[in-house]
Amino acid sequence: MTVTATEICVLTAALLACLIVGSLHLKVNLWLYAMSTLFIALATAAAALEHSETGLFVIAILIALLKSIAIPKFFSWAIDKLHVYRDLGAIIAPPLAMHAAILLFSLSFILTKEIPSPAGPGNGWFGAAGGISLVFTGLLLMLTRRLAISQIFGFLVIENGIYVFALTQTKGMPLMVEMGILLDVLVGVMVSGLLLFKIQKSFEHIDVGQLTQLKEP
Amino acid sequence: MTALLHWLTFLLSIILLPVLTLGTIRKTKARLQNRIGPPICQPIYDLVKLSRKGETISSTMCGVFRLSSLLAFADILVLAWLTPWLCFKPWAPHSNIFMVVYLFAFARMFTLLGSLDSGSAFGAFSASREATLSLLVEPAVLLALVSLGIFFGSSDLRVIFSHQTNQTFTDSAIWIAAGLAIFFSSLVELSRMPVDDPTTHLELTMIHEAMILEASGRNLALIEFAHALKMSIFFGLASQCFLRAFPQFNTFNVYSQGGLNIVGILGLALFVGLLESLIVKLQWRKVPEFIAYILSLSLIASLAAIGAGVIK
Amino acid sequence: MNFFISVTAIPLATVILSLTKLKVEQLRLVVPVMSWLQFGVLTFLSLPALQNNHSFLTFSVDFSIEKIGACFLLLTNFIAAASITHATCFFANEKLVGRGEDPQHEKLYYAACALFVTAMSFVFLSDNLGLLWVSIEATTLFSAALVYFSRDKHSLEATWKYLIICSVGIAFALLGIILIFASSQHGAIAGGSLSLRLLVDHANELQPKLLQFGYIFCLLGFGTKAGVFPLHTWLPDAHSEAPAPASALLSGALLNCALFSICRVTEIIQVSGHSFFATFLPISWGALTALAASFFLIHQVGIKRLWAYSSIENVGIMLVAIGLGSPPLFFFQALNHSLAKVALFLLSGNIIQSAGTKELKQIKGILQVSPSWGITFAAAAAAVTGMPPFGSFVAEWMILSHCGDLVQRIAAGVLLFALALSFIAVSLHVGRILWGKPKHQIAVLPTFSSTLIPLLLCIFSLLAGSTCLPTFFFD
Amino acid sequence: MQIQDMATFEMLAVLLGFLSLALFFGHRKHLKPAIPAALTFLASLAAMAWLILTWGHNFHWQTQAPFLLGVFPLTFEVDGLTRLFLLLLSTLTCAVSVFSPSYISHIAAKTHAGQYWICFWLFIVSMYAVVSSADAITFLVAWELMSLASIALVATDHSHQSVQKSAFIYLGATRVASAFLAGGFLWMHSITGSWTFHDWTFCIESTYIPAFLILIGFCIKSGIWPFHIWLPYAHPSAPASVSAIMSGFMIKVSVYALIRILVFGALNSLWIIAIAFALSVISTFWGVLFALVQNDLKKLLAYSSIENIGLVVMAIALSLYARAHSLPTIADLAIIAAVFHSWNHGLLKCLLFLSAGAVDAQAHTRDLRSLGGLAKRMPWTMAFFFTGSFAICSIPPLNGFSSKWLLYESFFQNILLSPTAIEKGLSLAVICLLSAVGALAIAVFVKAMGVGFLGVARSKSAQRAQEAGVGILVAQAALVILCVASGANSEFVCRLIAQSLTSSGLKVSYTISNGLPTGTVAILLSMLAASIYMIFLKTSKVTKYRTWDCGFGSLTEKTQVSADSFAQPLARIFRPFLRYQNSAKFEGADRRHFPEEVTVETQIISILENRVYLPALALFGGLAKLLSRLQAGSIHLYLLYVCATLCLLLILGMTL
Repeated sequence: MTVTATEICVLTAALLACLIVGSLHLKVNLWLYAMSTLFIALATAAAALEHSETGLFVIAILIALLKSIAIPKFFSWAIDKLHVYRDLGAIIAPPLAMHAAILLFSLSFILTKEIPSPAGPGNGWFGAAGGISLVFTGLLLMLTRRLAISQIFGFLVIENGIYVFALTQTKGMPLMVEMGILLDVLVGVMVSGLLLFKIQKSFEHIDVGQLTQLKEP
Repeated sequence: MTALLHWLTFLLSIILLPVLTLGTIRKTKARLQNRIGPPICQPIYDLVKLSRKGETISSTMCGVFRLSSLLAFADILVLAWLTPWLCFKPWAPHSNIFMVVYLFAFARMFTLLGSLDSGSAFGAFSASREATLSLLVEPAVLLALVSLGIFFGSSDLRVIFSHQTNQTFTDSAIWIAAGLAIFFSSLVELSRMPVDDPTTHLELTMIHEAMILEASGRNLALIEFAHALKMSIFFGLASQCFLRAFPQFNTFNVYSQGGLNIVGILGLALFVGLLESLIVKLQWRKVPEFIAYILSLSLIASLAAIGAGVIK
Repeated sequence: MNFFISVTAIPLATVILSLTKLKVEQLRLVVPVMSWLQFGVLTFLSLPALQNNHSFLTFSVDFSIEKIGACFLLLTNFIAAASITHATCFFANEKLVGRGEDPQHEKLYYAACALFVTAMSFVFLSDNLGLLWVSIEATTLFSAALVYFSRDKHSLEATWKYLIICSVGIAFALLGIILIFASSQHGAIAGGSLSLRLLVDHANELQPKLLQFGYIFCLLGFGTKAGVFPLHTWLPDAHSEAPAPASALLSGALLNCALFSICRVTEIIQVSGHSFFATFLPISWGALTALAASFFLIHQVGIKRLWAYSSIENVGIMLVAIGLGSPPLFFFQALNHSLAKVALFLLSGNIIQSAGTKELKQIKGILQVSPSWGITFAAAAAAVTGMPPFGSFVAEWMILSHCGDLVQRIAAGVLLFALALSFIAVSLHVGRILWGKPKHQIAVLPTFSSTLIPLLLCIFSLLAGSTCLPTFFFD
Repeated sequence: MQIQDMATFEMLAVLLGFLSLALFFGHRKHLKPAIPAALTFLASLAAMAWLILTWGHNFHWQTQAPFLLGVFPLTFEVDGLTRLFLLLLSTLTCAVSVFSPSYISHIAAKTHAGQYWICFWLFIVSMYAVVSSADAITFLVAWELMSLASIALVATDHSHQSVQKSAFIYLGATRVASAFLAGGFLWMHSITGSWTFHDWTFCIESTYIPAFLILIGFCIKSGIWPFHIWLPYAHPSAPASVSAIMSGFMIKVSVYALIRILVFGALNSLWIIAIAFALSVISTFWGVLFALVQNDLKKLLAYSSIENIGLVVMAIALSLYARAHSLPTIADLAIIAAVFHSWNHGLLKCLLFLSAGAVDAQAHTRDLRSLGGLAKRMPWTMAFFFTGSFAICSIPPLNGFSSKWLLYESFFQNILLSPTAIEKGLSLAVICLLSAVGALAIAVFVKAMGVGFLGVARSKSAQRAQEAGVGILVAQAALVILCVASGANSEFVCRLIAQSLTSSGLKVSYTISNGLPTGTVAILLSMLAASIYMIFLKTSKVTKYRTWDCGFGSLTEKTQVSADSFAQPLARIFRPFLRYQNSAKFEGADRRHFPEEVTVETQIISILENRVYLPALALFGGLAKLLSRLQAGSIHLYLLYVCATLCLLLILGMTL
């Protein structure tokens, strides 16, 4: 069993994502997210080298540009604009949540062990684990954060995880589908970013933990 | 010719027996109280007197009151024709147990309505009590008759009361049980002691007398006569039951049977007079318990009949 | 490419028209026409598929359609056209009760609506699982704009929950699709494929474990979008906060899209021979959803929340139909549900305008306010709760009578219970609304145009149940 | 083939006719009631004529496309049994349509006439359809339509909260009933593969559960204990014209269906028969017991319906039992009793409800506590109500007795013929109970008659009552004539029923050799009464004077017996079942010793409602509340649900 460069990049990205859970500072989160995404772009590039597919290169560049530069820039701008720099945390404390994230990181290795990879038995295990771990981390992030903006981060991490999973577990998703997904994510981020400002405007905060008006009596 | 004779005797007994029964009871009671008492035929004189008088009715009443006594009377007459209370009774169509019981209910229902017509509280309270009693006593009467029906395998009273089989001990026992049940439930049906005191003078404790409180003149005559006739019918049935308990009864010819029957009815009247002199009226709340005993008597009779059927 | 243009041309034109400086009154005349035109175009396009029973009509590489898909496509566009037509009247009345001052919002609504409907159409048209996913995600994004229409705190909250929960759910669906794609790469199809037709054809050769997990994730993902219990949490909020015509679309069309996606994926796994999994899971989950939703119906306070939960209940029933492996049955139930539920939502919109409140307790005596509304409302409520002679009775009866083995029979029992409970709960609320004396000043007087569309929908629902119309789907 | 085309044509005609009527009348709030009533009358008359003219012929129709129910054809069948029930329906509809015009004008202010008539027609037509349906789906469709229409009719006067409440209770009960039926039908379909009632037999063990479900469904809808709870709410709330049909026919639809499905299907499970038997015995007793303490005239009638439907179901159960034990004479007798009693009770209850409606319309109240003295003001209504009451108390020679006698007789025969002592004893107990119930029924109706019609009026509105309109009287008179006629010719009717049942496929023979002399008794009774009146009473001199007042004078309406106090001695005996709740209110300045006004109110507490149904409803409510806590509004919670579901599914996926 060999560990490829792709897998190393992926695992690094997953660990970086785990670190996001540990901090409540939005800017730190953003930076960590950008780094994590960059590693994913690197992983894509490595995979492109491995399978010598030019299409993947294009995607790697797109990810690097859009997800690790444009989106963080946008949110950084939004943070400044909203004057919110720190999340309040929900359910469990951040350090504890980070430990949980790391636990889930290791759990994902156990969960993905049995996944048969098209590249042959044993191959792609770490990649799958990284992907699943990212999904878990993202979910955890969404669960343990109160601010709307952090929930978007969580969602982005989940999206990253799924992308990683697709990258490592399949041989070449159709390009059109990949692009469509990327576009959707982008639009989604834009829409939710827009909503962010609306929430700030209407409620004078972006704490979604307080949005509990709509419920059963 | 014999048919005509039968009819004549029958009509005569319908007219005379009720009055004599009533008279016997009164006479017995008077004698036991060390009074001479009215003659046995006194009820006849009473009725004649009543039918000569005019009626006074409440201005609240509508036609229901007079209609009720009329229909109740007619109903009891029909019953007298249908029910084999006398063994020399002429032919009548199918006299079904259930029909007989419900024809009695017919009369009772009209009496109840009549008592409610005046808007008087006495009549209404007694009607309410009468309805309560009937709830308990109707099953008793019905089961007493049904016990005979079960034993003789028919719901037609004609068949039951003309049964001529070689009598066994079971037969006698069932006849006696049914007779007792019919007799005792008749005490309730007829508002006699210990359930109701027909000679009481306090409206609040009366049952039957309060229901007819507003009646007078011919109307009262009808009611009184119907009541007396009803009594004879019940006593007739009961006395026949007792008589048929003796195997020898079937061997007698029809005249002696008829004579015994009449003697039986008057004997029962005598017994009632005796009873009424010896016991007191029960408190209203204790009455249901008394009727419960009667009902269980009927039940025992029916169960015995079923048991006899199963053993047979 | 031609195909692509023909499908998107009219909606794009609508979008452009809506974003120009056209007056909103003019737009109200144009948009319904456009939507009916679009319905016509799509009918024309899918006509061959409707005539053929079992063959696919291929438009281009990734786009094809078969009979049931075409039926769904037409249903969705029909519902959309009806809803938009009613919306024009609805928004005109909205002015009367002092809401919706900004005409820009309404114009945006029409634009978003056109895009939303197009995205939904692509759900039925796409043969490619990836594109299917993209379309579903697009519906979420576009409909978010519809939910956010009234731009108050509540609608904002509803939109946020809708967006986040559905996006997370849909993300899982994507994971599921990737797993299915991975399963196809294990020797079944060279290089793997996302084409549904290919996947169904090669279902036996797919890697079973991956397929199974892919199915689970898809069920979870699309189930979130469809509102199965306990993933339904966003649904009552979104449905009650959106303006009535948009709620109608969400309930009558969007849920069908999500369920249709589940149906397509289920088809693969049922053909693959792991049918136990693909039968047991949707049936039991569907029954559970219906049961839970019927309980939710009991203590409802909001008129539109009531219908939202009723939609969830129907989603449960449709999921059972999917689990039974009968797409026509699923479609028939969806058809009836959509017709009746859209009528209900549209009428509820009218009633809310008239009563000035969404609270069930405050609304009384609608039968006195307007017998035509009242009777149509009662009829639609009867239709949605599965009363004869409406179509849903026949559909539910067929679903119940299809339940054969033990698990299915238990599910049928649960469904019977849920149906009874939901009928009782719904009619309790409906009775309270219809009967009695009106509590409020009547703000909007009932007009012919505000009753027309719901009435027509009810009549269609009636025809679906009391004529031989359904035999068309069951050939 | 031709007949099938005819069915399609007829369907079309009915649909179009209905549609045009709906369009013409539906939107009119005010309407001359004579027009729709005349239409109803003519249609019912036509139906009756058709039913009589085609006597002895069986018809079977199946609709063709496009008149399918989705993919299912509608199938109808008219055979002997159907015909008997349809004839009852058309008779009742005729009577009610004669009754309606003047009655409806009394309630016009509270009713939307167009909606009322549309619902009424739908109700009637769907009942025709239910009874003549030949398969489960047609049955259920018509059944649900019948229920929906009747719910709408119950809620005719929906501005009252109490009416709404009744409608809701009725609605709940009826839906639960159809859920049971649907369950049973579906189950039977999965066993036999057929929807047609003809193909269903309940002789093997696997069919017992569906048979049980079907039984429960029909028991709910016909108001058998303990499912009767809806009936005393629904029947009084509806307008009299509707409650007459509901009580007169709608609850008999269940009886019909029980006969059609279970008796024709030869159910032989002793357990189910025993359950049906036990429930019906309890219903007769319970119904009459609660009727006794009702003060609302229509509520009293509704409870009496529970009693009578109990009798009918009892007869059906006995018939099933006897057939299962191959005692054909008893089975035949009992099934004839069931059908005959359904007929009689239909006529009688319709009559009584119409009378009660007339009283309600004239005196503006149905509360016995404020009625009284109507006899002088409404003599005809009184006469009809009294006749109906006598008949329903099964007083010979009226029709109520004839059918009840059959029931008695079949139990009596069962004592004679059934093989084991236990069954004999049980039959004896039932006879005993029946007679007690009969006596109670007499008390009930004496109360209704005596307190309602006799004595002095207890309220101003009762004082001002006038005799009802001609239509109202004619309708009642017609029903009275039918009651008397079918009572006097009971043997003929029994033979007719036996023949009809035989022609529908159930071999039934009427074997009583010497029948009841009801006719003779009737004639004799009336002749005797007439002659005694002529010669004895007519010539009597009558003086009118005050009621006997012990010399105190000033008897008022308050000194009469009240409805409550009339029932009190009986109610006291049944204390365990009838729980009273007394509340007294003292008013006045010195309230303690010299109150100006004392109000005492007695209320009956329904044990079943308080101990069973309300807790059950509370359980559902509590569950719903518990479940709605899930929807707490927090998005984090919602995301947690997603995670939890994911985990659950993954575990499921790994283990399966």
